[in-house]
Amino acid sequence: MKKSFLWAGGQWLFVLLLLASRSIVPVYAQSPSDANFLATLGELRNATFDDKDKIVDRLAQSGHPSVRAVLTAFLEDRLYFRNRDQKIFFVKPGEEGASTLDLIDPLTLKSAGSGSADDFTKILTNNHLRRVLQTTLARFGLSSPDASVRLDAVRDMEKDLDEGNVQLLRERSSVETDSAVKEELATSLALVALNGSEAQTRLSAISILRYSLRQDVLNKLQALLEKSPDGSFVESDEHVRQAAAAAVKSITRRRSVYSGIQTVFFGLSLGSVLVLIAIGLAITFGVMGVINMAHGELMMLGAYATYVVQVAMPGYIGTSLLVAIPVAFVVSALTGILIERTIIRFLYGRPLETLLATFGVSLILQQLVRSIFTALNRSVQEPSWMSGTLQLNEALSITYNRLYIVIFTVLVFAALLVVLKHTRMGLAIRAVSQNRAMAKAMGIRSEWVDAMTFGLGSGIAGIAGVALSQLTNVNPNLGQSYIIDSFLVVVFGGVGNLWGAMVGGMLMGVVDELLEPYSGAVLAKIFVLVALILFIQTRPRGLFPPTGRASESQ
Amino acid sequence: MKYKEMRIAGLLLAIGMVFSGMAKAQDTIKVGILHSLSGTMAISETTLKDTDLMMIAEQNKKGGLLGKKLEAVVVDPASDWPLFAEKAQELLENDKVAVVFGCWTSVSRKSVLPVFEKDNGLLFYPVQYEGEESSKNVIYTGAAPNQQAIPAVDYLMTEVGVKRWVLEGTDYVYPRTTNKILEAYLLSKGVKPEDISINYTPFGYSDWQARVSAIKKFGSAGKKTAVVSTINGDANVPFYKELGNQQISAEDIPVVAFSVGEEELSGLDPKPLIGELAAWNYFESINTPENKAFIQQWHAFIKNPKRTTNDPMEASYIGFNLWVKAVQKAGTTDTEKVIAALPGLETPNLTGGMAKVLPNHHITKPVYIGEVRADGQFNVVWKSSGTIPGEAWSRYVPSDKNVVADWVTLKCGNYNKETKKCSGQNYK
Amino acid sequence: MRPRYTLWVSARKDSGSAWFLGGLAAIVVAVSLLNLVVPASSPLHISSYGLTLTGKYLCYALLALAVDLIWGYCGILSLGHAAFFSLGGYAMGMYLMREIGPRGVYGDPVLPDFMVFLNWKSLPWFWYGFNHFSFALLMIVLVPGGLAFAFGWFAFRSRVTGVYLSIITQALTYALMLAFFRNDMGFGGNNGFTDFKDILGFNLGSDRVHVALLVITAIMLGASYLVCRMIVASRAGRVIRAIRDAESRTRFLGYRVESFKLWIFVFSAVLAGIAGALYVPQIGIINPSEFSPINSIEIVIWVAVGGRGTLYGAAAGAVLVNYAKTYFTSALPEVWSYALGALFVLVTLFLSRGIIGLLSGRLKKRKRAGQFQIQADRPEPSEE
Amino acid sequence: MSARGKTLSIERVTVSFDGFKALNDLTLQIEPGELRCIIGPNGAGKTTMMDVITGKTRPDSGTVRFGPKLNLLSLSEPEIAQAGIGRKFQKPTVFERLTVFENLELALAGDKSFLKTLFARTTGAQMKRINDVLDIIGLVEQQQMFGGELSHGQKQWLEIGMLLMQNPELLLVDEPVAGMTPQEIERTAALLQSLEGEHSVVVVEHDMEFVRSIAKRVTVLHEGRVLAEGDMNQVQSDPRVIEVYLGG
Repeated sequence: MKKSFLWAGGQWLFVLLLLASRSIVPVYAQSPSDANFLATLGELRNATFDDKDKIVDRLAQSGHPSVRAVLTAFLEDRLYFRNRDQKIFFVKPGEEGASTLDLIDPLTLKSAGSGSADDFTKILTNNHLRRVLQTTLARFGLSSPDASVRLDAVRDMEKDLDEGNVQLLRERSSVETDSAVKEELATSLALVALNGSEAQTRLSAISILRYSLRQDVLNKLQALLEKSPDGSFVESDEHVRQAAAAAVKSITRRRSVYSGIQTVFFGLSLGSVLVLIAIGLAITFGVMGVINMAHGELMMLGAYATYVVQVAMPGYIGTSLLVAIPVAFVVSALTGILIERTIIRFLYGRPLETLLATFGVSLILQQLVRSIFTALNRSVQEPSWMSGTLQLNEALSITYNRLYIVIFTVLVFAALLVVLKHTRMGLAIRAVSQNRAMAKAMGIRSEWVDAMTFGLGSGIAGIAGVALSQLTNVNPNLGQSYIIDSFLVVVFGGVGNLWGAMVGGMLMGVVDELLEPYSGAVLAKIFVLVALILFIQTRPRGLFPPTGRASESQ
Repeated sequence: MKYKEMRIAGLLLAIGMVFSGMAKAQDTIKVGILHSLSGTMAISETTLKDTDLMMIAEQNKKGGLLGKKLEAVVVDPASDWPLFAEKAQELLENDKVAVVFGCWTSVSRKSVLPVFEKDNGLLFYPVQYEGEESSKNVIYTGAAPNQQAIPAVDYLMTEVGVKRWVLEGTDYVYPRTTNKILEAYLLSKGVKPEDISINYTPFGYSDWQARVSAIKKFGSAGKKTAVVSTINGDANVPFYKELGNQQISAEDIPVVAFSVGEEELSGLDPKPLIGELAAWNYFESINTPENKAFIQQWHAFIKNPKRTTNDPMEASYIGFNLWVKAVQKAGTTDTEKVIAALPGLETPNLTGGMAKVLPNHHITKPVYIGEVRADGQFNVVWKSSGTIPGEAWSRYVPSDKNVVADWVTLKCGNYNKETKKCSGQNYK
Repeated sequence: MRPRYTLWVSARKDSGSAWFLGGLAAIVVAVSLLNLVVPASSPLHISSYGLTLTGKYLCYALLALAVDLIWGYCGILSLGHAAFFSLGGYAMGMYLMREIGPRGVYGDPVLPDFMVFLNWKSLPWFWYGFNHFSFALLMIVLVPGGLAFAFGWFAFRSRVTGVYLSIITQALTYALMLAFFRNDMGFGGNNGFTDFKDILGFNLGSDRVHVALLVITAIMLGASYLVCRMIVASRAGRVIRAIRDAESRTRFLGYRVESFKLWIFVFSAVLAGIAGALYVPQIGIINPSEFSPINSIEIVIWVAVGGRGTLYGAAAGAVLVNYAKTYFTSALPEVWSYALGALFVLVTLFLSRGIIGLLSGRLKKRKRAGQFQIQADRPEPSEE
Repeated sequence: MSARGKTLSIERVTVSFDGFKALNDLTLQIEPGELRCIIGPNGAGKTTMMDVITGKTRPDSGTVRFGPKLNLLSLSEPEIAQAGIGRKFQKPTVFERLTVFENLELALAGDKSFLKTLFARTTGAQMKRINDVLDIIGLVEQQQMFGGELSHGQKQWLEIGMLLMQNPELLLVDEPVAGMTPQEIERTAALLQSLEGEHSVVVVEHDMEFVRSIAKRVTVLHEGRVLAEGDMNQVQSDPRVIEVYLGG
């Protein structure tokens, strides 16, 4: 899995503090004087970004022991100079916006006391500079004991294959042991070899590259086949062209297969969101026949619960998300029960009235949240284990948060099935939904069951909210943007049927994503809606027609 | 019995609404505030409502205006465009406000425009917008395309060396116009058509998986690629989250946005966005005495030291100060006189330089380009030399070439220099 | 026998109608005079704001009437009536856009501004004809009516009922909203149509024209009311109520339920379209958010608040709720959602027959009918 | 066996709801003007048979003919009703929010298209007809009450009244006397018998006393097929029937 330096930065510093005392593989052997290191460093204070670029280069060449620490700090926006005496320091990571800075001396790398942020000026970087810093620092990475760090290093150096880098890569490839890194090195060296003068070298390069899936490799090969303005081929040699053509063909074929897989996954992940927002409704609406317009707001509450939990336990983002799940469930469930006890229980058997009342409730809940948290978006952070992508290969990568949401949906769904099928409560719920009078007669406290059922549905809405907080805005309108879809899913699947919601949601998701590349987002959505309308004509009770009376009572 | 009482309660509630409170005391100057406090736009507009209230409170501390206190009349158009027109009419005709500060989206402005021109009101519009408009009754204190989009693209082309462009926007008039202008501009700079990809997504679009991977693909063609984003409000958070998750870093494919500022960033975790760009006329991080003071004042007023400031807030601030100056100059709040007094007036920007009202009812603004940094603020990586005058009509759009707006000499917002005609005006 | 019967009918229904029509006339006359005759200086003067507002309320009343006809009497809860309203509005809007002619920002004699701005070279085919007012009028009826017919034809034949019907009507309006938001559709995208100049040559800026529009709206409302009244009082009206209460029983009596539903649905859609068409010139803007499903739900709520199944109640409800909204959004801009939300909850809980139900409920307390109505709001016995 | 001259002929009809055969190869004929009682334990398929005849349920196989050639299986509920088959449900369903008068008015025979009903005026003849029926079912006093306000028995009567209004060739009456007082039962019996001759009547009933009092010919259904047929005594002495009733 590729991790950008911004994340790795933390570990970096530690790796480095260990190494700092011992010898670091020098880039070019020469013993530098601290004095001219500091002098060079000093030039950064008021240089333009272009100059900074050159300065960084000179620093790197100086081979000073603390170069790596300083440049890493620079990359991570931690390089300052003191306004008073223009002296340069860098600070410990994770102190952005702190009022006092814990200073570290750029030479000794030892703590140099602390000072107020106002007395210091940050030395700024920009994208270009950070790119330079990354490739520069990558060179150090090449010799890291950690294979994954080496891999990242190679990948970063590829982005700028100048003489120096190529040289270093060659050296590395001779001693490299890790297979993944070896392969990466081979590919990048082959890419270089494509520009080689010998047709033979180019051919052998292609024979390596043809097994790659990388887009840039593909581009490079395709470039060989293009004609230059004067009509002659860019690639003079006939054989090389054929080889390239073959390679391009096989790469594109394999890539298209993977992109197909990816689209389907996109569909499933979109679908699982639809399922998640719908199953809660499948219970309140399907089983109880309550058209709960406040369902969206219950999800919103779940999302806000996530936010509050996260604020309550700073520094434990990952854990807080897990904690948030039960919390959100409880919050939304209690709210749901409150709504049920105070309003809905007077309206059973009158689904359309419940629609009106709960619409009122949704207005109130929105305003409530607006009054408490303001209308602004709330930032719910993403735990590190949820961000990033699972790189299955160069052509197919799956983002973790989507993957987790698919898994999460399946888990929630399974749990719900268990509750309904294998617990007393579930039994009671089904009994009441199928024949209230009979259930009463058998001594089931239907009042209690109603409350619990509605609570359950609402609670699941809350859980959906937790997932949504990872995908989209957490603000008072969160619910509004999902309520319609959730109703459509339930109706499409068949009111009162959990499996219906599952299959229906996934189906809608996949179809939508399959269409999108051709029709664009809006038309895809419209198509799905129209298809759904037509489908209901042929099966007026959805994919899995309901068995209970819930859907007929009006 | 309980029922009976509740029924009566219901009836009373109903009757209660039938009597609306109308005319109030007249010894104050009424200032209308027309920003959505509910609905989808509340996210952005509530802040501006608070800013206006803050400015009014400040002014009253200084003893008000023309010896009268200012009285804010706040209404909620609820992100509902027809309601904007209705509320504007209410403010102008029932409350007889001297001036209105309001609107965010272009459609809300378009919807109130006829009202302001009919009742000859005065609107200060504080948001960057697509141009192609200049009304006698509106002062545009936000950026016109030439004060935001063009410089940003210039920066990417020259400083970053971008060769390939994705113009990604929400499907409404601001992105469409901006992209139209940018496309014309890029082509004029010799960018090949196949190196420009324009795409639009609906409002509140949240499933960016496919789009982002498409951008990734477009960006992997070997040329340096950048995304120029005119994506609106709600859709941004999921967009940036997806960028982060698919690990498109700003070093690979930078995104420059025109509607993502400090406040939008406060709604998401900035770490994955470090280095992403935004072009504005104001950044909270810009260190000037005026800005420091403004930020402190804001924190005190909103009672939250963490609340950010942003560009439209500065635009509101400038708008308010300009109006105050104009009223003092005219010695009355009469709209005709105030409008006449406005062109040429100057007030300091929060980030240095002066905001000057131009004859086309736009103002001069400095342009900054910032990179997102870890604390959700922006590092300014480029600033315009001096201020840039706002252009109502873009020189890059063929149909606008000869059109000028001038309310001082030509008394027209849409004057064609060739045909010498003044078209599309509503006022008599 | 017979006279007694009819007498009894009129006794039961028509007092309400009289009140309604009388009130309507009174309001319109009062507003018009207070606007045109009374000088602006006088506190009694009604500004053109008040005029526009009244116009809007009456359009909404007409819309509510349409919804009450199918929901209150036929038991079809349409969550898509905003779509028919908007389509009517767009049809009128297209006429008004063409009417602007060369006075647009870009001064193009044919193309509306937004097309010029999208670099369109020629008018899309579906804009032809809208320069003729008569054609626009025809479309105002045909487009919503046609859509309703196509939709209802399938839905009712395949016996889509209850919640399912409500949800797919919602899907319908949602799809239309998304479609109209697209700029490429040729309906002005998110901005929709605005900045109209005049209608049939009369300047839309002048109060006189607005008064005229108001009067026309009132007449349309009154007329539509009477037609609806006629329908529900007819035998067909009783069949429709029979369908509402026991659909399959009605079938066994030999009535083609689907065709009854279809005709009522289409008629109701046409009324909604007309309401939309009257709304646009008075408000001065039409855009896709009018299609928003939430709007459809709000319409239903007006009807519920007023009292479903009593036509004038629905109309009154529309005016009341919207007045409340207008009032709250100015009086308590920060918290008005609380008030409105609470209103909806209270009404559904305690006035299941709406304000009108509350009033009439008091009048005929001793009447058996009166008492019975309350029971009748219980769930219908599900058939067989 | 041919259907010549029969009012209704059901031949080899089978209906199964996921596996369970509600009607199993049922064959049954009704003569013109005949009054036929159908009895049988719960789940014997009585109501299902009614549903098939009135077009509510479509059989898996078999034919249902009305009169010499009219094939009911190809018609919709309204068409079947129009063709002259009236049905009274087991659970009385009258229009609760219409008055007794309106209930009967809607049941009037005649053109029932939308436009016709929209401009329909109740003619004197129709008025007379309604009032006659009101007399027959004894609801003259209650004619302005809402259907929902009637007692259970009155609802039964009203529904029978609605049948009469339709003036159908074939009446299907499902449990007409459930929840009636003995007097009411007597009157119902009298009424049904008075219909015999000009109408064919099929009565499904549990109340054996009632059946005995009206029935000439009785059919016993069991597990979706005809178990026995004949007059009351034959049927009741039939060992299979006894077995079913005692065993079941």
